[in-house]
Amino acid sequence: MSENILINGPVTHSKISSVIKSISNKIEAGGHSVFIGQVRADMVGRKIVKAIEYSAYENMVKKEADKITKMIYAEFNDVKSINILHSVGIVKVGEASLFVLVSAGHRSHAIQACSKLVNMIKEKLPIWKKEIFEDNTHEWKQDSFA
Amino acid sequence: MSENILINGPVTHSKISSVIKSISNKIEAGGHSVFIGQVRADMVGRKIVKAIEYSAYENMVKKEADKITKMIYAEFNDVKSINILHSVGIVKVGEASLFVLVSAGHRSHAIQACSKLVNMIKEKLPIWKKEIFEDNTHEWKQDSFA
Amino acid sequence: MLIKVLFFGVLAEVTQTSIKHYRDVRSFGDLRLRIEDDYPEMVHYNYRIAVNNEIINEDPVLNDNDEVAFMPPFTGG
Amino acid sequence: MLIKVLFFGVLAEVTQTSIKHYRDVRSFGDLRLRIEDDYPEMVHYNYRIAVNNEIINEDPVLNDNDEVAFMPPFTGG
Repeated sequence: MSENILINGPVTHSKISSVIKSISNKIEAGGHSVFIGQVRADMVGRKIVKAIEYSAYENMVKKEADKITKMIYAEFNDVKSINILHSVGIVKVGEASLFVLVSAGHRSHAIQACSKLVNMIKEKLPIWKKEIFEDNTHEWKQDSFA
Repeated sequence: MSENILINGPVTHSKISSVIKSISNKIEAGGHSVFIGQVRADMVGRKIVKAIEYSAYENMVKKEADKITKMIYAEFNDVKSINILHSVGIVKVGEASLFVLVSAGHRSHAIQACSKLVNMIKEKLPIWKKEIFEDNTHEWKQDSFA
Repeated sequence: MLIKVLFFGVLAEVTQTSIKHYRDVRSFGDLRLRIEDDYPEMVHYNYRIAVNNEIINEDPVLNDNDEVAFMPPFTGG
Repeated sequence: MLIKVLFFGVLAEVTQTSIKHYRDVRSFGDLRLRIEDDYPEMVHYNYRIAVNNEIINEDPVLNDNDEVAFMPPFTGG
């Protein structure tokens, strides 16, 4: 996978649809597992999230995404194809920021590989989110290192 | 879930798209896990599958689908919504026969609940598949009871 | 008892029908014998029984107008 | 050594910049002291270091023109 997984702004329905349309060409695939991450109207203290702004270390994202997709192909030899899209910039509540599609010969491999891949994306890709509240203040998400 | 999950013919891309479009209304959901089952160009002996014909005990499918979605909601209280579509009739190679979408507050619940639901659909719904080969002969899939 | 019998999957092919009514059925055992008489091949197949949309794991007690389904292993998805 | 330093996430906010060049850097320790001199708040933050796109878990050995990234915990997805 050499193409860039980062896109500016939300992962739109039309992008998702066009990727999903491509699955019918994969006649050796029996199962497709998809994960869509979406910005949630979270409460942080008394404030309500209205958007998330993502920033990324773009060159390193490419390199790490390449590594983790290779690891998935190596672990699951039934996996036929992998698609990842991740937002940078502003993504509003109700919009998608992450799209992952794993196609495999058999359903259990598609589901396991997709689940693992989503976890690796969260752990390994140098991407940061800043929560923007309805009063226009903001806060950096402060997860600790895994 | 009172609506019928069975549809005649394949689960088309336009059906999938329209369900996926609806997820942006779920602002309390952070993760959507989707599974799409597709007819694979399998070899059975020397024959190549060109389509699958699904038949179902329709009233019982409704009842059982209702039971299993209730079980998922009871087990995963973070799950916000569930959509299931399953084909009856002819579905050709490369076309989808099953679509499952589980939306949850958090990604791990969406993924676990969707995976469990797909397994329950296969185990619990009275649906049968007949493989149709390129030479127009056919064979009933003969899984044994779980 | 009048019993409505449904055959699914490969069993609909074996019996060449998907719905059949049996009259004066005395019990499930009686019903099964009459079906196996009509379709001797039935004995070679593995199936489960549902009565009025509910799977019954033992020989069911039937009532007039029950719907009895003969179901091979499910292979949906 | 000339070192290109990148700050990400909350650290870009702390330093009010995302790219800064440091000249005559003698070592990573030297670089870190100079950065903490420029931005004393840095010491309160948890971060990892990548050199030329590779995460380095110990203090890295730097070479001229290296790109050193200061990265808070990842929160993508």
